[in-house]
Amino acid sequence: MVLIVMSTGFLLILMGLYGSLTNRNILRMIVSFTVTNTGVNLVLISVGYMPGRTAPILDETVAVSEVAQRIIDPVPQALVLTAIVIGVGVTALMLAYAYRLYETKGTLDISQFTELKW
Amino acid sequence: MVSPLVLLGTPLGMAFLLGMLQNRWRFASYGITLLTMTCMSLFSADWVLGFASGSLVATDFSTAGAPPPFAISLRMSLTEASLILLVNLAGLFSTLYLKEELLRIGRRGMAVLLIDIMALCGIILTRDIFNLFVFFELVVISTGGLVLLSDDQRAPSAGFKYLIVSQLISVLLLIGIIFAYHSTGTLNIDGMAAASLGLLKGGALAFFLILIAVISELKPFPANGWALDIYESAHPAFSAIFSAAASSAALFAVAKLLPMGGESWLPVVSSIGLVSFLAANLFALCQENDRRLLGYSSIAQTGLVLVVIGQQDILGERYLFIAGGILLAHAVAKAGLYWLSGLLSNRHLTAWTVLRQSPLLLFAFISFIALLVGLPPFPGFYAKWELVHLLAQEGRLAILGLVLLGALVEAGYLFRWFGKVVKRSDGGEEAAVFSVAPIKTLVVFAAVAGGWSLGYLWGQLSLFDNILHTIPVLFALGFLLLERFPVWLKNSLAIVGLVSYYLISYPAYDPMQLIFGTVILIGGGVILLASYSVSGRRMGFYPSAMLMFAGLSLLIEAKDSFHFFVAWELLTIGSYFLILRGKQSEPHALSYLVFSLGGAFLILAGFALAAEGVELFPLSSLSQVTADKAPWVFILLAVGFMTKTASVGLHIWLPGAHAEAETDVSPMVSGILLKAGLYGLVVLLLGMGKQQLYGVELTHVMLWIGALSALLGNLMAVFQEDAKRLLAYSSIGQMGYALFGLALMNHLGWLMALMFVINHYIYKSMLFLSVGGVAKRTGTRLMYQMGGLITLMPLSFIAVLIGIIAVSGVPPLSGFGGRWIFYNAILTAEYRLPIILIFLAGPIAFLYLFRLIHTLFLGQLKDEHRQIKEAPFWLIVPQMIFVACLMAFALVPGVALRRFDLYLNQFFPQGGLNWEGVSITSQFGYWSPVSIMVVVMVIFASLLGWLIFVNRKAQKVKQFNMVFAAERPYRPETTHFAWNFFAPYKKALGFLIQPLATRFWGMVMDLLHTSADLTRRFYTGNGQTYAIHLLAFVVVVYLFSMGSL
Amino acid sequence: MIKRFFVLALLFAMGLLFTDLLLSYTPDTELNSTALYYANHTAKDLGAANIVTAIIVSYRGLDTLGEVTVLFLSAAILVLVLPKGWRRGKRKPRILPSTGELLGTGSHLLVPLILLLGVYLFVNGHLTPGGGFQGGAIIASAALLLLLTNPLQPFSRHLFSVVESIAGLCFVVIGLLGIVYAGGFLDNRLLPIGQLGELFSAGTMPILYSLIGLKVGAEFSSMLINLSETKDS
Amino acid sequence: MNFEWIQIPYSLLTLFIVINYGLLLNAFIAKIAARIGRRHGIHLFQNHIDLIKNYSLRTSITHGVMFYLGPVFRLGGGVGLLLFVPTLYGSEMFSNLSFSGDLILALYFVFFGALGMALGAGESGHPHAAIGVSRGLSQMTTAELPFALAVFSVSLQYQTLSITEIVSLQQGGFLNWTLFTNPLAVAAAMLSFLGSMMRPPFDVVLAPQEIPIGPPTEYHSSYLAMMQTNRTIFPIAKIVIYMNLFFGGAASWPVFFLKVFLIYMVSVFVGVVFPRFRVEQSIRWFLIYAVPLGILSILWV
Repeated sequence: MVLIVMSTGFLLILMGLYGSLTNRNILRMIVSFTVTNTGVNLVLISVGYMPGRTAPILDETVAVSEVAQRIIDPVPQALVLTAIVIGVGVTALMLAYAYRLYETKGTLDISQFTELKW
Repeated sequence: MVSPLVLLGTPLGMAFLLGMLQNRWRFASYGITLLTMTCMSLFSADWVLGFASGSLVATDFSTAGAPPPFAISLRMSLTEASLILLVNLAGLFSTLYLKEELLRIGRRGMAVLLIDIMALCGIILTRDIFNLFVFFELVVISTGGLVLLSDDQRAPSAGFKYLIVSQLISVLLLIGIIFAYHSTGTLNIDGMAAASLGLLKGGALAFFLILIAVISELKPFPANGWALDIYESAHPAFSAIFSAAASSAALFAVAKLLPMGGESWLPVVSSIGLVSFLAANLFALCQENDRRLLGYSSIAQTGLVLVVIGQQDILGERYLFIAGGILLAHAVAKAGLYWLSGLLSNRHLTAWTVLRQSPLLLFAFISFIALLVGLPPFPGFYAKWELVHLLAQEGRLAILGLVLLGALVEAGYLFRWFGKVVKRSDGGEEAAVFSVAPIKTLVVFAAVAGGWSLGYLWGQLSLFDNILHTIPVLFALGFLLLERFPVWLKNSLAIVGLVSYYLISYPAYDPMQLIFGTVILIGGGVILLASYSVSGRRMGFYPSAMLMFAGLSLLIEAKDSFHFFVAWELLTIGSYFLILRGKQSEPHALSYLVFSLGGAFLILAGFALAAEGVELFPLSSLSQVTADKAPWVFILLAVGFMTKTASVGLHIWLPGAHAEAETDVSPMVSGILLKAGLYGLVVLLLGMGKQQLYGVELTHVMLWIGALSALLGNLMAVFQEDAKRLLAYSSIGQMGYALFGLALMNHLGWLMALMFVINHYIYKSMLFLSVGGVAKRTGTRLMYQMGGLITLMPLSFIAVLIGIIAVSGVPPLSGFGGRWIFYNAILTAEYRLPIILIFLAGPIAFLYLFRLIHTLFLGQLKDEHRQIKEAPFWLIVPQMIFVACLMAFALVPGVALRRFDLYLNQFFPQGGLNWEGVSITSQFGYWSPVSIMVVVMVIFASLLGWLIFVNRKAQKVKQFNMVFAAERPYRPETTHFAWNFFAPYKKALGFLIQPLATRFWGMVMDLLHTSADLTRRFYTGNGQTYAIHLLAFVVVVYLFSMGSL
Repeated sequence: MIKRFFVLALLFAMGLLFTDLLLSYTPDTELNSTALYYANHTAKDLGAANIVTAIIVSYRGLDTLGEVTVLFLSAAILVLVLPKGWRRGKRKPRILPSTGELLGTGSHLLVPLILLLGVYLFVNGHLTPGGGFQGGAIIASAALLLLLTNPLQPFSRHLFSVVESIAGLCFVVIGLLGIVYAGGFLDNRLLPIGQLGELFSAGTMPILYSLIGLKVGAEFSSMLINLSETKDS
Repeated sequence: MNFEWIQIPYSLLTLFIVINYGLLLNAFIAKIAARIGRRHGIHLFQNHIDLIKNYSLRTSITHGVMFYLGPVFRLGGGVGLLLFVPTLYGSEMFSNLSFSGDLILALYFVFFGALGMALGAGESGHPHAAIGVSRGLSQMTTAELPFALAVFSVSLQYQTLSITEIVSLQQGGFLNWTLFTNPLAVAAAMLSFLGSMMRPPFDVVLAPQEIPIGPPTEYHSSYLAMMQTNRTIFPIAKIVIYMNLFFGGAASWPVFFLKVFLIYMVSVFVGVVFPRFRVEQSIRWFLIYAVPLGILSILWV
């Protein structure tokens, strides 16, 4: 179960990377990166998962006493939340950049922005 | 002390506050930003002082009231404190520098800047790995914003490339973090280190991912195209932060993470650093854009620090000293250079020539370059010294060699740049304007001050004396303050300084030091007399000259390898500046410097190899070097010294450097500076004596080199058309003689070498001065354009006449003494073949000497020279002094040599000379200078007297009044036989002087440049390609490290 | 084409790396030390029912502060990156086709409810699943809905920036107060912990989370607006 | 050996003898050459006459200071060379001023005259003078080399640099002469001797195109006289060195005259037989034939 999720995550990462490294269109690259991020997040949460346990929230189903045996590892969930938000921020920034670049050259082909080299 | 959390919270709060303000209140927002930066700098400075004074100890600060492993914690120790101080100062000064830009784009920009600095501090402070990731992302995003401060249209594309790469990096980092967490059950770095992550199942991979991600933030070669583009296009003030602060923070992050992986990862880090160091320096060779060049150099320096981090296992408690020295020096210098580049409009390297308009800025420039290259007295120097020693001690010679190689290349392109700035004509129409914004200039000078104070600090921290405490150096630096005063004042001061220093210190000298010391200090004073002939201020001359003399005097006083090497570097730098002053001397000065530094690095390596971990290695214990290392030490040191004596093969720098130098500089660098190499050889040979490598007697090899230098130097001198070049080549020959004498390793050989030291100083200085005077008057150095000057410049003529008689070794002048001792010396030599070369070389001296005097002073006077006067008075004075010395030395060589002869008895007991009465006897022959002089003079005088008596009525005939194949010439040019004077000789022996060495070194240079130019083209500028580079980099390192671990 | 193959080769190597990780991975059967600590201490120390929230807001509050800063940064930089001059609406007035009755009424009906849901989410963040980020996102979706209905919807950008700034400031200030009056930075025991499971419990946690919610909402919305206004420039 | 005043008149006496002998020798050789050419040839005392005539001539022109110094250097070199070397072995009377220096002094004092002459000629501003000098110096560098090597090998052989000792070590039968004890060295030295005697095939230095218009014409009257004197003294002084080093020296004047004559004749015969070399040719010649001999002699000792 965990391994399935995890391998899916890795698969997504690789797909995303492939897309972002082969597509010349900047927007496509950005989208591919979001795919990659999704994969990363999948991997993150899959690490914390333990079969047969519930979410780390104390309510009537989970008593304070036996909490240690009932819940799954809360940390990766906290981390993934952070990761998601940061991903959102970076994506937004990249989109804005894409817009700015389009403004300057009227194209979204990454291979056109090579004045700086060597 | 302010809690580090406040250090992070305050700028953050201020940034949020800025977000709330009105767009209109630009100045208010700027004020807030500036204030925050200032406070942060003060707070961190407070911390640094606290730790430095020892009143504080490293402490962890936990958050959320929970103990560290469970909640994020920050650590503050001396390292962190000084790094955040660095970061905050960089931020503060850049804020000052960015005034207009920030006001233009408004509060948001300032908020981003604040957060960037805050995040960098966070990277340094935090002990939680995920927190580290968060701060890294903050830096990435804020960088993405700050890149836009630049008005360069290409900046956005660079920023976007950075974002792409950073996406990849964060993917790697996150996966690494989560698996590391999984296998250790904690996110705390120390916790992971305690759980020794690197050894756990899957932990090694996780650690690899984390490490490679953080290292990628250091722009390692080849995954660094994006960084270069940012460096090139971003606003210089931001590049300063990016290079100085961001790199330092990331480097510290690497250092912080390494314990998690364990020692086995250190080699990986070292090799990555080494590759970046070499590659970046290589690529920088063919950069024309200043900011990009600086970018390459930053990458190289970061790589170097990475190497140090990778070597921490052997560096022990000196680790921080070394790494810090290199890191801080680089940070200050690079920030300063970027700030400086902001003052200029044009991005071409040569555009920096405008700096010449302001000596202070030029001084700043050279200070920064010295900081980067790691010359004394700057931190990099101490750091490099200790690094090399520790490497040698542990036998990591490959790393040692590569580091020194890279450093040499770096020095090469940096000083080539400096040469261009100082010498090139500021390029006409596209001449760069440079703005003198007071604040910006202030910022630059803040960096300069920082650099020098760092130098002082490191001097205090080093295991040895502080270079900035030695009187000669201070004396030299003092002249920087006197630059405004006229020459005559500074010159008098300089002469007084030299002489009085001699008077103070000579009682302590042994005869060997005494001879060198006299030549250096007193001799220097005499030559400086000639400098009175220059008028005006002569900016930069005296500091350089005095630096050279400081180095020389420290050299002969040095008791241990460190002081010796310091002195060596000082005199190299000083003489480089001196030589660079000549009109056409840019390329020659550069080749001089590169060769000298190369030699210096060999010497450094040699000492390091010899020291074997002894902190203060006394030169005297060169004799105790273990037998397996001894020959190698010998070779390294010998080659290093022979670059200074311009032995054949390493000689190509000398002719240009000596010939193109100013009139009064040539005698200094030729008559005095060359002796430094000889002194080094003397020390070496006294210490190590004869060494054998694979059965080859190394001194025997030196014999051959000396003989070859003597022969080829003289031969090449014969075919020169340029008078000063002729003299320069003859120096090569003369040094060859001296080297030969030393290599003979017997009593008389050394006596002869010392005789050459004195003689060569006297007559070469004299000749350079008089020829220089002639060149000054005639406005040319080409001999065939002169002629017949004897009547116009009689005194110069006398000087040259005496000089050449002395050089050629014809009795009765002092040159003969050298030859006589030489013959007696070789009679006891084991090796006879190289002596044949010397025999051949001897008479050849006549050829160029006669040519010199004939084509200058005899023959036909040219029409355009009919009006010229005798050389300036102050040029003549030292010449006449030299003539007197020459005569005196010819009559009574004993005064100088006798004590030295006795002194030599303790090294070479047999074969001394016998000095009874006026005549000198060896075991083979005898020689009585006085009676020779008397006899010759009597014969000479009587004949001359008679001739004058019978021809008393004779009157001088007109210039063309001579029988000339029944024709009378009308133009002097047609009858002045001077050009290609020794045509038949060239036909016969010209094949001997093929410029093989020149060709060889030229080939090496071309090879470097072309390879650099080809390989750097894989930075295609396409962001996607850069991402692929990064991925490839990761994969390659993965395969390698997994293979090795 | 060569490029593609090269990339494929590289990704294959990465795939190897990942499989290596995958194979070396064994799911835990017990909570590791950190998780165990959280499980046992959250309730009695911090009085929060939602452990994840406790971690986010308190234990790893610094991360969260970083997060909100990330959003703040991207919101601010967005304004910088997008070319100058577009903000002045004084270019040709944009004539857009009507978005239709349905969407208009629907949005007027839904927006208040959406806002309400968002607020509920982040106010109860320490008790139930959800929290500041989720709530903020939902609030922003309300803004999105309004934009869809009427792209020319006038928003007070200043309001947003004030809200986010104040929220951020308060966050920092409360955090710093924690150092002085409680166990440390962002320690939520600045206020009484209260009864586990009640709304007003877990000290400053709900307040902080609400601030985060407001901030995130404001930032997301302003990002949306900024991006939306670049439509036809 | 120390200086007594009596040595001055003794040295002058040596000088007188050598000058007369040299003049006669030159005339004699000229006569031989003439007779071979079926001419009557010059009067035996013709050189004396010329010399006296030239000395008694007055001149009223000069080309400058060095113009004076040239001949002075030249003759000074000749005389000095002669006087620094003991002429007769074992005679206190004719060991001249040799106390002031050993073989090396003689070796290097040879150049004194050459240098001065070159300078003086240069002063005349005459291009051909410069050409001649450049040729002379070029040739000298390689012509002297075998001699230097031979000297080195001889001094290695006898382990001394003092001429007197070298001669003394050759006493007792001509088989002790260096000629037989170290033939290679002698061979090398004699080859270089040819080069330094200013006779064919190595006399391109004062080739005809210099003679009528080079230094000798610029130098006239007493200048010329001095140079003529030197041309008589100098070869003999040089031969004396060769004699002492290689041919056992001379203990008495008759032996001296004989040996000098014979050694001199070597160069004469060679000169009569061989045509003239160009400078680069002679350089190569010395490097190819003479120098190896010298090297061998050094290695052989």
